[in-house]
Amino acid sequence: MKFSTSNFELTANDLSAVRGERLLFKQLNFSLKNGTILYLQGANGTGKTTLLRMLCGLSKPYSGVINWCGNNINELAEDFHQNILYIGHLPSIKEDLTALENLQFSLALTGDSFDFAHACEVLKLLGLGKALHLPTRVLSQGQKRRVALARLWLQNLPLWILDEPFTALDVAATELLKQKIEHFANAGGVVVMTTHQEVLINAPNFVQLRLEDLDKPNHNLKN
Amino acid sequence: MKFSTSNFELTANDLSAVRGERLLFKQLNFSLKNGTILYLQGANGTGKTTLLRMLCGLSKPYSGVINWCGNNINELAEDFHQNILYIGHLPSIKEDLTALENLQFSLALTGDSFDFAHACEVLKLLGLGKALHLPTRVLSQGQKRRVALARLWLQNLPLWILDEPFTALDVAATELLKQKIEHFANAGGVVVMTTHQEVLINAPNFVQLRLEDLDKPNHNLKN
Amino acid sequence: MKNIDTKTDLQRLKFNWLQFASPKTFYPLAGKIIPWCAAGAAILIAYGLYLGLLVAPTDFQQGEGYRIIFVHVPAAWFSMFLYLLMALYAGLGLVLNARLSYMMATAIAPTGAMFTLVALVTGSLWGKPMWGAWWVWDARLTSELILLFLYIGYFSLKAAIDDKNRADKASAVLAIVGAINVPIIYFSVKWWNTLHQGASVSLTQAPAMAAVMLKGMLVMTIGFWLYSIAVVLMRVRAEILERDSKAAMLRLD
Amino acid sequence: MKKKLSTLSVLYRVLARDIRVALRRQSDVAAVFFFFIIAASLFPLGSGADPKLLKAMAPSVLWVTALLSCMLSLSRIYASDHADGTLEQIMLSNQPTVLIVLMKILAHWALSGLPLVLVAPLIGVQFNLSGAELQTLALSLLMGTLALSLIGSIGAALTLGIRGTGVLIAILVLPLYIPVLVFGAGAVNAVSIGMSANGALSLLGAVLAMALVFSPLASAAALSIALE
Amino acid sequence: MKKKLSTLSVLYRVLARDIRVALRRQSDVAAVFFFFIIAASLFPLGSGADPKLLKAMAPSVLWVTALLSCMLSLSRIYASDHADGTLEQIMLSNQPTVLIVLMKILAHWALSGLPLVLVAPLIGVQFNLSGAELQTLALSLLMGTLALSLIGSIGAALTLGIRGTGVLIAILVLPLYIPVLVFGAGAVNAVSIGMSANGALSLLGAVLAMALVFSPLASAAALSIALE
Ligand code: HEM
Ligand SMILES: Nc1ncnc2c1ncn2[C@@H]1O[C@H](COP(=O)(O)OP(=O)(O)OP(=O)(O)O)[C@@H](O)[C@H]1O
Ligand SMILES: Nc1ncnc2c1ncn2[C@@H]1O[C@H](COP(=O)(O)OP(=O)(O)OP(=O)(O)O)[C@@H](O)[C@H]1O
Ligand SMILES: [Mg+2]
Ligand SMILES: [Mg+2]
Repeated sequence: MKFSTSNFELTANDLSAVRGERLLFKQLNFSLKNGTILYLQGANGTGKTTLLRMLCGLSKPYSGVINWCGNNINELAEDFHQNILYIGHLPSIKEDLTALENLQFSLALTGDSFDFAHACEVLKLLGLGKALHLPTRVLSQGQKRRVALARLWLQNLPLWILDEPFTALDVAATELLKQKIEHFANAGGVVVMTTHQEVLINAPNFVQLRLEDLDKPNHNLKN
Repeated sequence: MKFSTSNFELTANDLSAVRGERLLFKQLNFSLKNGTILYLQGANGTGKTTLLRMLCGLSKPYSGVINWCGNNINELAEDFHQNILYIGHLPSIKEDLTALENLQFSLALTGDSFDFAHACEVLKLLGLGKALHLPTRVLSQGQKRRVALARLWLQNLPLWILDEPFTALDVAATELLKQKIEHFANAGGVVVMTTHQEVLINAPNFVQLRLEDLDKPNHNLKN
Repeated sequence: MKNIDTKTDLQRLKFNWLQFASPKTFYPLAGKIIPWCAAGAAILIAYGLYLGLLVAPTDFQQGEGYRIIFVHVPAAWFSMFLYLLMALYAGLGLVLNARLSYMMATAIAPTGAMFTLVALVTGSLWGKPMWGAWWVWDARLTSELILLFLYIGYFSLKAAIDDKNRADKASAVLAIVGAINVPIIYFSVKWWNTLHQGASVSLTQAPAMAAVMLKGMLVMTIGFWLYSIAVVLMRVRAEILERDSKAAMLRLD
Repeated sequence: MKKKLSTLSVLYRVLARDIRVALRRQSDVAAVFFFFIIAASLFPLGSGADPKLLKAMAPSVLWVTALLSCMLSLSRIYASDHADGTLEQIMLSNQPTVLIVLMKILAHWALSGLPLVLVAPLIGVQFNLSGAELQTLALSLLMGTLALSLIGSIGAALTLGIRGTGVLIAILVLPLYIPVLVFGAGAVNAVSIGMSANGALSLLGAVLAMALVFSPLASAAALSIALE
Repeated sequence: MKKKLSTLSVLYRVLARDIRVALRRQSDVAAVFFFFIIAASLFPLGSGADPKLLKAMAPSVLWVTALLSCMLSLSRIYASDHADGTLEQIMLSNQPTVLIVLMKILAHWALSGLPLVLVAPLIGVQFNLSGAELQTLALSLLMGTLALSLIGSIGAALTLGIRGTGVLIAILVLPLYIPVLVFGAGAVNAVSIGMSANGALSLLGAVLAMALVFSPLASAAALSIALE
């Protein structure tokens, strides 16, 4: 696996986020280089999703900046977008289209050409062999997630931002995804992810970042 | 905890389900008495959600019957509904209302009166103390699930049907819910649930039922 | 003992009756009926047109133009009759949960819509010489137009839902609700003063028109009827084939 | 064991919740209202300003616009409840679905039909309608909009979860709306030409009565089909 | 490393996908079309059957109905993409959002505005319009509906993710639609009274040109706000 930029860096300087009148997190600093997996932890509502969306440029930080190879991501705009593969907690697939059609469109958006045979292969690997030509509406929760995740196998982008990618997946699919992430990081990709499931990921550069609930440092539900 | 019917039984006779042109499962038989937890297992797309919705009467089996204390649930209709607490994979809350308003309405639907103080207490127990009066739209994924799950603490119904209740919950909330389910079963309730997460539940009557993929008995993703 | 016997007998009866309504027995039966109906339709429609166009006398008021009545009136009747029939089958489908019933309803719809269109087109062709306009917004004409819309709504709803089962049921509910329009069309001439003329054939009164005209119209009507049966059964057969080839893939013992 | 709520108080809560949800988004309720006003004002713009033509157009324009605005808000009855799963909970209630459905329809009417009844006479004045005509307009809309909500609920339930619902509802529902329109606008037209509106109004009443009986049944059936 | 697609072929794919999604539901496209026909037929019903009145009403009725049918289908442009998360992916595309937005608008027009242009003359006949009037009607709708899709896209983007969107879009968009309506219906009215339609049509052209330039920009900005 190779990437368009062989050396890159995603840095966050003094990030903070505010929602309503609540400060979710503040003074967050990190810098992610090739091969790093950043595993975001934290109880429900501590701001993990908020942070991931900021890293994509979908929402703006309350203060602080995010840089990609030294340039502010807001200024880079499309030049930054062509590096990220974001999978949020919505499946991001059109229910009226089939799995293949959905993938074709997702790839087109980042300018990747679509290799039909390869896509079929990946979907079969993910256990969707029978469902290639069904509208995704009729698929089960887990099957929809698998369609969305197939992009990880098909696209060739250096930065993955994954919001609870293991949700709704069964044991077999979880294992497959875990291996894929490890493999990607070993090949030099950067991953930022969250999950509440206990998934043991083996990677040389596995960084954990824990978001705390700033409102209640000694909340009765200790996590 | 006490229930309106002290002795009851949910039985399924020769159930089968068909979706599109696929047979999902067939000849399913079971009978659940007080204090039983039925843990439905199976890979993605094997028909767990389909089965749960059938048990509620939301969709009709392709063949076979479901009985509640010996009567067909379709004939019982509302008389059956007043016994079930169903939580599907959608949070089932109105995003424009606050957590409290949502709970009040859910309770009204099964004819339960709403004890404001008690509801506040339960929401606080679930870590939503600060969010009592926010519209649920702004809550995080996990917080929304917690609001939906608060019904388990507030309603007094003998049959729980839970579709992946642990999704999106953090470790602390998972633990809390697990204890609640065990406690409910010990008090004589019946639970039917699915989950892909590994949650160890201790209950005297813990039954596992595994749905297989009928299309591919030796599928390469063994589960 | 006796009680139980009766019950099983009843069950057997019900079973036989339902078996008759099962696609498997229906398919060959329909296959036998179709050629007869098709041939009958062709002969009767040809005879009806002959009576209407050549035998019937020229009308002293309306000239030759009135001859369109031989198509217009039976088509208008059938547009309404077939709608009611469709709603009836849809209702049966909901009550008995019988696939065949839904198939019948689905198969009737296109023919009904076609007759509605024919009634509208012939009517407006006739309207131009009679009233000096292709179209006037009078109650009967409008409600016939609404009937066309109801058929269209039925198709659209059916097409919009891809789960066959749900599509059948949902469109059945719509068909039944829409049936309310049929009496409105039929009685519209009575309830409002309209340009369109009232019923001239009725069961209680002596027919007001020439015997040969009446005969021509009746022949056409029966011809249309046979045509509808033939076409509808053909559609149902095609539908059975399609659904069964899919159902065959189910390995349900 | 706590006391169970009575049917009436459950129904009251359903009604209250729907109204509360709608009011939480005041803009939503205001929207139906303004749509009516704006759309009705489009016609004079499109047709120049001949006062006679306007007066002649008024009954049909006002009634058709009222009908369209009711129709536009139909998806509010069930669609959001369906999307967030609340509808399943409603179907699993221990009260008959038919009654719950009726409450939801009434809530819809109170917040979309009723405001129109109140504002229509004001707009009628702009179209030069006389006092008697305005009265009949208001009365016919009062009965008519309730019938529209009832009939529309069937279409809303049938199209649940289908894409492009807005337009599909329109096709299903508009033909069924026609009797309401004909009798409603007919009543106003009758007054304009100096005749009595009673005939048209009582036919409108008959339509309303039928809708009250059948629509909740049909809607409940449609909902359980939609969730299957 | 595979070759990257060119901007043009990405844009083509966006257009093709939107059209494919819409055609997958043929009923959806047909629906706009039938809504137009049915709604236009409502007016004569409401107003009795005076052919002179009908002819006088025709330009405003046909134009207002075309406008309403375009408006009703506006939510199709972005709403479903927003609901299922595809819109986020679109915003993260490596192509300028403005161009992608333009493609989505064109897809919408091809499947909602264009069919109206084709069917409007047929309905015009029912309202007794003459040949010259019908021609002007078709021409003004051809330019006008494209402008309506462009302008409407801004409203659709602004109301994303807001409940009761249908009616809110209407309020935002209808006032912006007024120039299009005035010039469009004005062109037909001019022909009816024996004058030239050129003035009105060139003003309509100017509106269209402005919309072409500004609407994609405004829509793209509105989208990134909606996703924040
Ligand atoms: C598009 C225009 C028209 C439509 C939609 C239409 C519709 C109908 C319908 C629905 C019926 C059957 C109702 C019944 O049997 O009571 C009917 C019957 C009839 N129509 Fe028309 N009509 C149209 C134009 C005309 C015209 C222009 C004439 C001639 C002046 C005409 C003459 C008749 C006659 C004589 C009957 C038979 C009535 C009877 O004997 O029951 N129609 N039409
Ligand atoms: N208007 C507001 N007022 C107060 N708090 C708000 C407001 N909007 C959002 N919030 C809070 O912001 C937080 C958003 O959290 P976010 O969705 O990022 O959480 P998360 O870490 O992804 O949680 P989860 O594990 O449940 O997915 C929530 O705690 C929510 O309650
Ligand atoms: N029209 C159809 N044609 C073919 N298969 C269909 C059709 N509709 C639904 N299905 C299949 O039916 C199954 C429904 O599964 P269901 O949602 O019950 O799965 P589940 O066991 O809950 O899975 P998950 O663990 O992912 O939630 C899926 O495998 C889906 O692909
Ligand atoms: Mg989150
Ligand atoms: Mg499931």
